Order: sequence, then C-alpha cells, then structure tokens
Amino acid sequence: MYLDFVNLTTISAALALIGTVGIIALPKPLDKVIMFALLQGGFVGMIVAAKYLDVAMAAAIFDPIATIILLIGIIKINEVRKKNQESQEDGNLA
Amino acid sequence: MIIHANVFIYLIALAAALILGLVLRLPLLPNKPIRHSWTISAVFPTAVLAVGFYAMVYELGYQGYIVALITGIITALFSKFILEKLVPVPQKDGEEESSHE
Amino acid sequence: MNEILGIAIAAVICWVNFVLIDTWMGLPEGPGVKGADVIGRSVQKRGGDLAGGFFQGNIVCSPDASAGTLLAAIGCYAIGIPEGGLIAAVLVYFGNRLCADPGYAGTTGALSITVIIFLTSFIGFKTEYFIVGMVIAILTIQGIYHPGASRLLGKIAHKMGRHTKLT
Amino acid sequence: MLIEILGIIVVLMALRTLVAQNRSERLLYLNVIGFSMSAIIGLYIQTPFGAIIAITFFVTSTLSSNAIAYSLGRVKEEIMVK
Repeated sequence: MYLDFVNLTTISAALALIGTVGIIALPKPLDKVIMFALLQGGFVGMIVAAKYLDVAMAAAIFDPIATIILLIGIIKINEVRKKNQESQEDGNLA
Repeated sequence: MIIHANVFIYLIALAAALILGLVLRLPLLPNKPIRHSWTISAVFPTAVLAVGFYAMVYELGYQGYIVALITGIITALFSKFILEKLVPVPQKDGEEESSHE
Repeated sequence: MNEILGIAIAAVICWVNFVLIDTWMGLPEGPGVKGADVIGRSVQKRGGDLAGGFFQGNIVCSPDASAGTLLAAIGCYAIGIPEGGLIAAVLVYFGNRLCADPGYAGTTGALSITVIIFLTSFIGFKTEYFIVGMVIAILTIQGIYHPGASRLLGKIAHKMGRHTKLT
Repeated sequence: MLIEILGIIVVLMALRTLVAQNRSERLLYLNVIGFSMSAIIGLYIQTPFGAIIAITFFVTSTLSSNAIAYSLGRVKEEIMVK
C-alpha cells in the first residue's frame, strides 16, 4: 500500500522541499517570508521525527524571532526605497 | 473510573484562589462588555489559572489537600501583583500606531 | 466503534463547539489586531462576507477557541483526561496575551472541549478522534473555499446578533 | 490511519500554498499547516513532553503569522530593484 509511505519523516521532508521551491521561485520578499515559515514547520517536524525533543523545543522557540528579524529588515528597506524614489522624482521636476 | 484525580481537590484550589482574590480586592467579574474588557478579575484569570497550576503540580508528583491550598494562595498573590507586569495591556501600542499614521 | 464514523462525528462536534464559542465571544465583530483587518478586507474583495473575513483573520492572528479545542485534545491525549485540558487552558491563556488578545475565547474553548471529551469517553469515543476531527473542521473553514466559508460564517453571526458594524 | 489522514492534508495544503494567487490566501493555508503539524507531533510523541512541544510550536507559529499579517498591512506594495 502507498499509505505506508506516509509518516512523519516523509511529510516533513516534503514540507521542507516545497518551502525551498517556494523560496527560490516566488519573486516578492513577503511571499518568500511566508514560504520560510512553512519551511520552519517542516524543520521542526524533522527534528521531532528523530526524537531530539530538546532541540525541537529550542527550534520552536527561536522560529518567530528569525521571522520577525527578517520582517523588520523588509519594512525598513521598503521605506528607504520609497523615500529614494520620491527624492529622485523631485530632482527630475527641478 | 476514567477520571483519575479527585474533583474535590480541584474545587479546594479554585475556592482558595477565589476567596483570597476577593480579599485582595480583585473585582469578581470583568467590566460589562465582558468580551472586550482587559481587567484582571477573580473569576476569569485567577480561578482558571489556579486550577491549571494545580494540574501542573499534580502531574509533577505533589498531590493532596495542602498542596491545593498552597497553590490557590500563590496563584491569587501572583495574579494580583505579578500578572499585570508579565502580560501588559497593549493599548499603548495601538494608540501609537493610529497616531503614527 | 468504527474509526471513520468516530472521526466524522468528532469533527462535527468540534466544528459546532468552536464556531459557536468564537461567534459568541465576538470574533466577527471587528479585527482584534491589525493583521486581521487586512485578511478580512482581502476575503471581502474576493467575493466573501466581511464578518466571516474578520472571523478567519482573527483565527490566523491569535489562538482562539479553535486553538483551545485542538490543544486541549492533545493535552488530554498525552497527559491525562482532566489535567491535560486544564494545563492547555493555562498555556493558551498566556499565548493569547502574547498575541494582544484578552483571552476569553481560548480558555472557554479548552475547558468546554475537556468536559465534552470526558463525557463522550463513556460511550466509546477515543481522544485521538477529536484531534483529527479538529484538523478536519479547521480545514473546512480555512482551506477549501474562502468566500463560501465566510458567507456561511456571516450568516451564523447575523443569526446570533454579532454581525459587524464596520463597512 | 490517523497520521496518514493528517499527512495527506498537510501535503495538499502545502501545494495550495505554493500555487495560490493572493498573498493573504497563502496565510490562511499556512494556518492549517500549523494546526495539523502540531496535531501530528502530539500523536507521534505520546508523552507529556510531546504535548508541551506541540503547544509551544502552535503558539510560536501563530506569533510569526501575526507578525507577517501585521507587516502585510504595513507594506502595501513592495518596490523591487531591477
């Protein structure tokens, strides 16, 4: 039966692979962050499948910290680019 | 019987937290539109937290009436003095955001 | 009891439990945090109802009665019948306060599903059925067709008097 | 039987996340993945510490969803460098 093939290890591996494909293929930065959150789920699942429970606890706690640092960087760089664009248009008008 | 714990001990922890919370002048119920209020009252967080903390202590291996009583007292003191500093009301953040835009 | 039949009945019980508690606690009335507003407007733009969109956005942005139902079922499965649900209620309360939410819906859902699991364990329901049933119930709301699900949730909110006043 | 049902749901939702058109639609599918992964963790590790890990994983994944949705409202349209 094919249902024997579905267990926690293969599910987590499939999740991590789909997340990797999404990070590479999607163009916009926020889409990349969403797929990165998906990859983190697969990563924690893989650690749990190997029964390293303390490592899984630490990984689960540190996940949103990584996501929030990435989001702060995206928001800041977007504001800087918007300001840059406006100043460039002003220069063109002058 | 499927239920393992004695229900009576949970009632002791709940009652201890409730009575000590009322003695410490926590209000009995939150302000009137209950689903939007943020006040820490005797019924909502304190009683639930007392039962939950006693369940944790029970799983760690300490059981009995005296443990339930001590857990209720510590929970009432915790939710009176520490809980507001541990989980602050995020009203300031929202106001700052709305004024920022 | 047959396994498939048990999972189906448990899914229906979980669906009714968390939708009624979330609607009663006022999730469709307005966005609790700012991210729920974005998701609700996006669902409305794709042809759904605004109150249902706020409901879905609030479920995404903070652990509500749906999370309380799932985590109390997991706690009852792994720890024990009354203790796991109570421990899950405390942890869901702290998670709710971290996500800037008052936390009434999560604890109410956890306590009510603990009572339901305790009562139905006498007639042969296993606790695993409720875990799988909760995932299937959340799949029907968040995972299949969002405008249709939001219209159904809007009708329920209208019937219970919790429809949104925002436009 | 139970883990197989949840696993099929997870893989299906991951594929829908990859091919979805709208960005907030992606966030809703991601929420389903958080629910079912913590359910699988709870079913696979049948000890009290497994339940604690499942609860922690669910709450932290909700936190990161909250942050993503907030910055989705903050960043209206991204400016890409050619």
